[in-house]
This record gives sequence, C-alpha cells and structure tokens, in this order.
Amino acid sequence: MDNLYRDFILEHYREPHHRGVLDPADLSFADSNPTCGDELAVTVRLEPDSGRVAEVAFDGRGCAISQASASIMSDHLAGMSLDELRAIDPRTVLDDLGVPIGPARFKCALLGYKVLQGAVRGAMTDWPEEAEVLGDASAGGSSP
Amino acid sequence: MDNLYRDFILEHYREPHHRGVLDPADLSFADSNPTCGDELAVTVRLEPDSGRVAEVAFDGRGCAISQASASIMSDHLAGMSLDELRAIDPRTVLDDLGVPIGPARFKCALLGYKVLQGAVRGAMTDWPEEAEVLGDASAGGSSP
Amino acid sequence: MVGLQHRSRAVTGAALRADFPVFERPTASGRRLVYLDSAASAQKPRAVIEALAQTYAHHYANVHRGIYELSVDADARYEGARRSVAAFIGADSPREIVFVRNATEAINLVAFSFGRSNVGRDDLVVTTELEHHANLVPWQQLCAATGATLAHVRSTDDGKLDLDDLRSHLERGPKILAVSHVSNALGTINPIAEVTGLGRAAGATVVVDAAQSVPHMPLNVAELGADFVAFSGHKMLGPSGIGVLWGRRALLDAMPPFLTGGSMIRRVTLDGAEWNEVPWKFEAGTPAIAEATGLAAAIDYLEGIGMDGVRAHERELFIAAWSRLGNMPGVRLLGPDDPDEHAGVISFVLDGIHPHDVATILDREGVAVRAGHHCAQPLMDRHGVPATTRASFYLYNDHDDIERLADAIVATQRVFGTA
Amino acid sequence: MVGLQHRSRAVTGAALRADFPVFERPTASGRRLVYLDSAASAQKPRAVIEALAQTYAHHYANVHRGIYELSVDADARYEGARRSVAAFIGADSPREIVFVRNATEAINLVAFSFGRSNVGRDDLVVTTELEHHANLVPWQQLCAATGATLAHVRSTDDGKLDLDDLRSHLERGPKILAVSHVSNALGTINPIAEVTGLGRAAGATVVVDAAQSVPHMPLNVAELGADFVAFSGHKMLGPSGIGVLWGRRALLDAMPPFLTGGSMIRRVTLDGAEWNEVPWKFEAGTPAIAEATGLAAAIDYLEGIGMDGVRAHERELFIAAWSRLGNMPGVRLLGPDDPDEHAGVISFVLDGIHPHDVATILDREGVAVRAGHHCAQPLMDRHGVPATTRASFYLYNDHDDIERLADAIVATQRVFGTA
Ligand SMILES: Cc1ncc(COP(=O)(O)O)c(C=O)c1O
Ligand SMILES: Cc1ncc(COP(=O)(O)O)c(C=O)c1O
Repeated sequence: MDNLYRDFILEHYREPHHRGVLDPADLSFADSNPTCGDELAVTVRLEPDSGRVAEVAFDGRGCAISQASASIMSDHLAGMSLDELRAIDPRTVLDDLGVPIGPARFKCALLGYKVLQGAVRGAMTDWPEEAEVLGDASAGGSSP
Repeated sequence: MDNLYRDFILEHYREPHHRGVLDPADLSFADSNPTCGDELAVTVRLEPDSGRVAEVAFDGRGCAISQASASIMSDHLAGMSLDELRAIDPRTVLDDLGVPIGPARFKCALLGYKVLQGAVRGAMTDWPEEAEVLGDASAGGSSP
Repeated sequence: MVGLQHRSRAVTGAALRADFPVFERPTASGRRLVYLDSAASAQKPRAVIEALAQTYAHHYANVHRGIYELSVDADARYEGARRSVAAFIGADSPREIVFVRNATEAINLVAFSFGRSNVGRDDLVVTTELEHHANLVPWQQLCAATGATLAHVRSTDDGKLDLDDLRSHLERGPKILAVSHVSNALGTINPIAEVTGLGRAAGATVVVDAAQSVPHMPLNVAELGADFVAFSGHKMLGPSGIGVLWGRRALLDAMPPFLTGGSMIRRVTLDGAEWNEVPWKFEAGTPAIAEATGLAAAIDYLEGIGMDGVRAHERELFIAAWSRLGNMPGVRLLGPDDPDEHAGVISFVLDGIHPHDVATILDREGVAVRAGHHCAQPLMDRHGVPATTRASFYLYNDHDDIERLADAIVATQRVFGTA
Repeated sequence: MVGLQHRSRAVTGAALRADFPVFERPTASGRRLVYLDSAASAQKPRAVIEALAQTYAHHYANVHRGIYELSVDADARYEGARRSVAAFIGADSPREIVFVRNATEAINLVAFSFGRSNVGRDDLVVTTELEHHANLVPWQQLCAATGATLAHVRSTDDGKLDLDDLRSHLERGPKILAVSHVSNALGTINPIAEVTGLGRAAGATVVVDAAQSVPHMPLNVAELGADFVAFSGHKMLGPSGIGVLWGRRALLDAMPPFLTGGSMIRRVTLDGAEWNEVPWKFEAGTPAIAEATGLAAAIDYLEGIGMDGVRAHERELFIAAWSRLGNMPGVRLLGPDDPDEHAGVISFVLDGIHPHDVATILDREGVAVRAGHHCAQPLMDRHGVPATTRASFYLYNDHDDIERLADAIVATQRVFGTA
C-alpha cells in the first residue's frame, strides 16, 4: 500500500542489523516507549585508544518503525566519537529512516536514538521536542 | 418597586423584634451565611417547669431578608416545646416571611431558622435542601 | 450489508451515527470513519455539543455565589446536572455526587482524603492485576506515604479476576479494596456485586472504578454495594473536563477536604477554615460549570436509548466480533469468551506484527483503534505482551464496522506478509 | 450616549458586545444586561463557543496515546493550545505550562507537590491579607500538615500591600511567598515585579496568583520574576474546567507528581511507577481536551484586541466609575484610588443597606454584580465589613454600563429610603 511500510523497513524489521548484546560493553542503557511499553537496550564497545565506537548492538522488542530506525542508525555509528554521538540530530535519524514520520510514530522512530543518548550521557534523557524535530505544524504532545 | 422589599420587611429590618442577647440563657448558638459571612446568634430561655420557650433573642448583622426572617419567626416561638422547635418546617418560615424567596436569597431567608435549629440540637446542622424546600424547578446549589 | 441485517435495535448503530457530527469527517482512506476507540473516549452527539454551546451562550455565570438572574440560572443548571447524575446511577441524594475532572481525579480524591486519614502503616490495601493505572498508582502512592502494604488480586489466563485469590486477600482484613467493574484493557466484566459484597463483608471500604461500565451498562449504586464509585463524563458521550465521584454520604461527611480554596469553605480566618457541606466541600474553586450541563445532556441522550439497550447492542457486537476475529488466522484474542463476562472491548494481537503497526495500517483503512498498553502495563506484563491492539464499541458502531475491522486486519497481514 | 462618547477604542465596549451572545438574553428588567461580574467569571465570545463546538464535532479523540488521524489531530490541537498559552504569557517553553481545572487547583498542586516536599516544621510560609481563599487555605493546610508557620503580610487602610511589613516578613527567610497580582475583592494591583524581586532575593519560592491579572493586562512570566503563576481560563473568556499552572522548568522537573494515574507515567509495575516528563507528569488522566482548545480561541480573541488595549479600556472605565460612584451620597468605595494601582474591579458599600440587598435590587434593574465576601473573608474582616458589593469590568463594558450602575444604586437607596 504503502509509503511507511516500504520493503526496506520490513527487511530491517525482520533482520535488524547490529542486533544483540555486547558483553563486556563500555556503555549500556535501556529505555522504553511509554506509549506501548516497548523496551530497547543498547550496548556500545569503544576503541581503547581513540575512544571511538568500535561496535554497537541493540536488543529488545518493538514495532517495525522502532526496530528499523535503530537498525538503520546502527549502520552509521562505528567510528564516531562520543561527542559526535551526542551531537546526532534527531532530524537526521528520521531522514535516514527514509519514510514519513508524523507525531503518531515519533517516539517509535526515535526510541533507538533516545536509548543511544542515554548510553552516551549515562542517564535518562528527555524525548526530543516534537515541535522542533517535526516542525510546529504537525507537532502534538510527546506524552504517552 | 417591589414585591420583595415590602414595607413590613423593611420595618422588621430597621426594628427587628426580639433583638439582643439573653444572659443567662438555656440554649445558644451562632452560625453564618457562607455566601456573605453574615453572622447571627440566638439565645433562648426556657420555662423551668414546662421546658417550653420563655424568651428568645437574635443578635447579629445581616441583610434585610435575613433580619426580617429572624424577626418574624421570633414572634412565633414563645411557648413552643423543644420538639416543636425541632419540627419547624422551613417552608413555614418562608411562608411567614410573606415575600417570594428564590434560590439566590434562600440562605438569607433561612439563616435564623438554621441558627435556631443549631441551638435546639446543640450542634451545627446542614442547610435545608433547596430542592425540597423550594421545589425542584427553582432549586440550585445551596453552597456559597 | 451485514450491519443492517444483524442489528437488533433500530435505535443503535448506523441509524445513530447521524447524531454524531464526527462521522461526517472524511478520512484519508476516503471511506467513512469506523471509530473503535470509545473505551479511550466517546464521540459526542449533537445534543451534547448544543447543550454546551447553549450554556455558554445564554446561561453562563459563575455558580454558588451569585444573586443576579444569570448566576441563579447557571447555578440551577449546574446543580440540576448533579441531580441528573444522581438519578442516572441511583444515588440516594445529589449530595453524594462530587464533580471532579475525571475518574482519575475521583480515585485520587479518595486515596488522598479518605486514604490518608484512614490508612496507617499496619494496614493493607488491595487492588487487582486488572486495574487501569488510575486505580493502581494512587494506591501505590498512598501506601508509599503511609507505610501500608499493597497487594494485588491475581487474574486468570483468560483475564478474569481470581475470586479465590480475592478471598484469601480479604482474609487479611484490608482497609481498602479498589477494583474495576470493567477492564479497559481486556474488556472483562467483573462480578462486581459479588466482589463488593465480599469486600464489605471483610470490613474493607470498597472503591469501584466504573469508568468502563457506567457508559455502557445499567449501574445502580444502591445495588452495587460499593462505598465509592468513580467515572468520567468523556467516556459516556459527555464533555472532557468533567467526571464524577459517588460516595456514601456518611463517608463523604466524615472525610477531610482534598483541594482547598473558594466555595468549599464555611468560614475562613487568616489562621484557619471550616468546611462547607458535601458535596461542595470537595469542589474547590470554579468547577467545570458548562461541562456539567453537557454531561447532563449526555445522560439525557443515553436515557433516551436506555442503558439496557446500549448494553444489549454492545453484547451483540461483541459476540459477532469475537467469532469473526477469532476465526481469522494469525489473530490472538485476549480476555474471557463468555459474552456475559466481556464488554464491548476486544484486545487482540496479530502474530508477528506489533500493535502500533497494526493501528497505523488500520488507520489508513479508516479504522480507528487503540494500540499500546492501555494504561495497564502490569496486566500486559501478566499476559506476556508489551501491548495489544484494542477495538471498542459504542452505540454508534454496527456489524458493518466489524467487517471493516476484519478487512483492515487482512490488509495489515498482507503488508507484513503474514497472510 | 455617554458610553459612545467616552470610549477611547473603537474595539472595546459596546462594539464588542455583538460578539457575545449572552447580551441577546432578555433580563427581567426588560433592559439589556449590564454584566459587571467578570471578576467572578467572564462571558464567552462566539469564537470560543464555536471553537469548542468544532473540536467536539470534528476533532475530538483522547489525546497522548492515539495513532489514528483523529487522535493525532486532537493531540495537535491540545498541545497547540499549550503553545498558545506559553506564548501568551511569555513562557520559555510549552513544557512549563501545566493544564489544571482552575487557579485553585494550580495553587493546590504547588502546595501539595512542591510544598510537602520542600517545607518542614521549622519553615515559614508567607501570604498576605489580600488573598483570595484559593491562595490562603491551601497554605494553611500545608502548614497544618507540615508544622510550618504561616504569616500574613498586612494591608493598608486603602487596601494596598504594606511593603514594609512584607520586608520584615522576608527577613525571617520564608520558604514560600504566595501573593496575588490583583486582588479580586478590592481591585488592588500589587507592584508585583517589586514583590517577586524582594521575595526571591530573600530566598523564597514565589507563587503568584494571577487569576485577576492574566485576563486583564499584559503579563510576561519572563519579566515577572515569579517561580509559579496560577490562573483560570474561565475568567479570560475561555471555557470553565481549564486553568493553568506555569512553573519554572527546573522546579517542575524536580517536583514529585501530585495526582497519579494514566498519562503521567513512564513505566508502571504492580509495585511502583516512574514518572513521565513535564508537563505531562502533572496531568493524570484524560485532561480537559476540548476546553484547552477553547482557551486557545479565547487567547486568539484577546490578542486580536491586544492586552494593552484591554487594560487601557478597563483603566478608563475605572477612572470614570470611581469618580461617578465616589460622588454619590451614601456610597463608600474600597481600595486604592490611583488608577495605576487599581484594576477594573470596584468594591463598595452603601450606608445602611446590606450588599445582598443591593445586588438583588441591582439585578431587578438588569445590572449583574456580585455581593458577598468574594472568597476573601479575612480581607473583609480587616476592613470591618461582612461583605461588599462588587462591580467588575471587562472589554464588553462601557460608560453606559457605569451610568446604569449609578442609576440602579440610586434606585436601591430609594427602596431603602436612604436617598
Ligand atoms: C484572585 C483570585 N485567585 C483565585 C481565584 C480562584 O479561581 P478559580 O475559582 O477559577 O479557581 C479567583 C477567583 O475568584 C481569584 O479572583
Ligand atoms: C478502567 C478505567 N479506569 C480509569 C480510567 C481513567 O479515566 P480518565 O482518564 O478519564 O481519568 C480509564 C480510562 O481510560 C479506564 O478505562
């Protein structure tokens, strides 16, 4: 039907990249989508010398959008510094996802991003502001 | 103008009957109209033998309606037993007042009645139910 | 059309949709809206919208304190709404009706006012695994604040309250039993009179969350046997912003106030205050005046149909949907299958497809359902799912809607290649 | 007509009355309604009534949890209303706007959530003699619950805050200073920026009751210097059932929740819960969805006129009414006489006539005013009156209304034989 459930989204959903749990890991964090309770965890291993990302893995359950988004993002992370991770723009994550995301699926599409930010900062972060990321017109609340 | 502020109402207002404080008294009570803060106190002296009302006095400040109502009621109380006081029907008080009382002035018109009931029972009583006393059609809340 | 053939009452389903302007709204699918999310909030009939507009246009003033005609008029309508609610649920007196924002506030009011003054550290509070967060988190907070113990009655695999487990909890003599009449997440109808009977016999004060029952079936507080009952106007065709706490008069009289401020006082000095009579003691500040009159209009509308009729219609839709969906491959249904124990709320899971994705694709087909944990995460945990998709019915739904839902489920399965 | 000659802006007074359907309502007097009770609650323009009806008719669903278009639409409108409010009062972010029922609930929220977690038995809470019960009783309750001490800043004979007394209270280092911007009972405009500056300099958390200022004058929280600001939608042309708490983000973030239930949680298990982000942490259950959109429409309407214009209009009416009534025999006016320190609210007493009787006779003349203690009993006590009669203005009033008021006062005095 569909501009949201394109083939590549469904492929990432069925066979997500960088899936699993790294043990040992240098950074790890887990968070959930308050709307549906979906939980996602991330583990990150860093290069000992440069402190850049050596390997990343996502683990958890979720919808096609959240799984595909984490999977696609995971392909871009290797080699990034912590500062670079921190500076990732959620708009880029949505762009990379490559399908139109509205307020209804905003949190699904950014769950992977949020968990990664939690890992980098070592603490729970707020959801990005919908109004900023999506533009005012389409923005609704970002609450469950 | 006026079917509410008839001459006899204004006369009772200016020169209320049974005004003052009995000291000593057998019964006494004070209460207020929550809407305007008007306060009214009653003192009652009983016949030692029969236990019937010997004398009653009202004291306090208030609007023409509350003052006239207490004044008019006070003329009927001498000789009544406590059971008879307790059984006074608030509808009778409004009838005796002789002017049309709606929900807006309901509490004004029954402040004297309520204070008297408090004295007889020795405790704060609830306001009579507007819906019952005035009839459902005109009844609003009886809250301040 | 399936819907038209099977409908048992001419007054429900398609015929009623004309009363609800939302069904004029075009959907992205180009087809008429199939609204299956009434358990979250109901759509509004024109009569309710009109009543609200009328109140604001010609009968509006603050209540409780005015002497001029407009305020007497507003007050009479506001207090008249209280009498409507009292009559609708069979309360002894309008004094037992406290207007609040919603069922959530009603339960919080009981937890704060009754709870904090009656529950101590050695006490037990009992809820169930079936509760909406609104009937769970306030009790967690009460227990955290007082040191009391919170316990939960188990539910069975088909989503029913485990009455044996309830009995064994009651043997411990809880102070409060907080239980829902109908589960919003699974649709389970609890045997509420039996539950309240057991609870009160055990000496508990029984709080019933009736958010999902008052809108959908006859409920009479005189027969229910509860001490407190909470529900929301917005789920019963009424406005948002208005809800109801019913409580036994003697309990309400004895309780301290909760929110404080104007209207709820008898007398205030700089250092202290005396409280007004119930129910006004619990209504601090300017209430949802016009919304109360809108709720009264919703009650009029529901009474025009009859709550027996509403319940019968939803029971019929449940039976039809349960068998239609139950026969579809890849569809797992939750909750009891006896139509006497299941309201017009069907929670389901599609194999291999997340409920959020289901809801998105259903929406593209013009079918509005809810996906998520339905504010019942512990219940989701209990059933081993993060979330479900939920279709819930009201008087404007019909058999045609069930077909549209079934077709949209097939469409979803096609997108995901599971059909 | 006096009204037409004196009006300084074509957009206020009589010209605007056409926007408010209530003025079509006949009065028992046979004359057009003179509504002088906006301080209790404001009348509603057609634009607000229409916005509400539109929301209910075509954009209504529960918010925050839906995936289908109707719920996304409802959510966008509800959260859009939050942005409107934020912009209207100059908040840094919509996250600082919590929707509540009314100013009373807003203040209670602060007293319960911030108060009970920050105030202890050795602490001091300071309010003033000018407060509405809504900004007094919650602090009495907080102090009763925590053992803290409550103190009251004195007011002067002409109804102003005694700033020297404020300073001496602040020297004692209160935890909280709760003060109103404008007194609803006397109309006094407090020098609020100065007061908040003194309060914060003394280390107090400053709570401003802006129920009577936000509707009537420009207010910018960024400049105000307060920590919390409370106001009600119904006093600013908006619906009943919706009010606002503004708070500094860092304070809101650090506070525990108040009401608990759905929507305000991040994750719930049977035994505990984690909270959602602000502002949703403070909005348990289904909020006043449509009423928020009605409030946004009221803000649009007010912005169309301009809050400077509203204030200028009311200032002009105040000056005219103050001198007109002040020159009448047997009329005693309360509050400051400087128009920069007095909002469009005039409290007065007629010699020998009780305010209730005044209001009744005024009503027969088609003039709607309030009589009573105006939920400010301590202030009445302070001024040695049980009650006053109060006339309050808004944008739909004009000089003609003042004449009607003056004439009706004379009529009252005639009935009582005092004129
Ligand atoms: C100064 C002031 N504060 C608080 C309130 C309480 O407002 P609400 O009844 O809308 O909660 C009022 C309303 O009369 C007021 O005038
Ligand atoms: C069973 C149940 N209880 C309580 C609530 C809370 O209702 P509200 O959000 O109107 O407070 C709901 C609403 O979803 C419910 O279904």
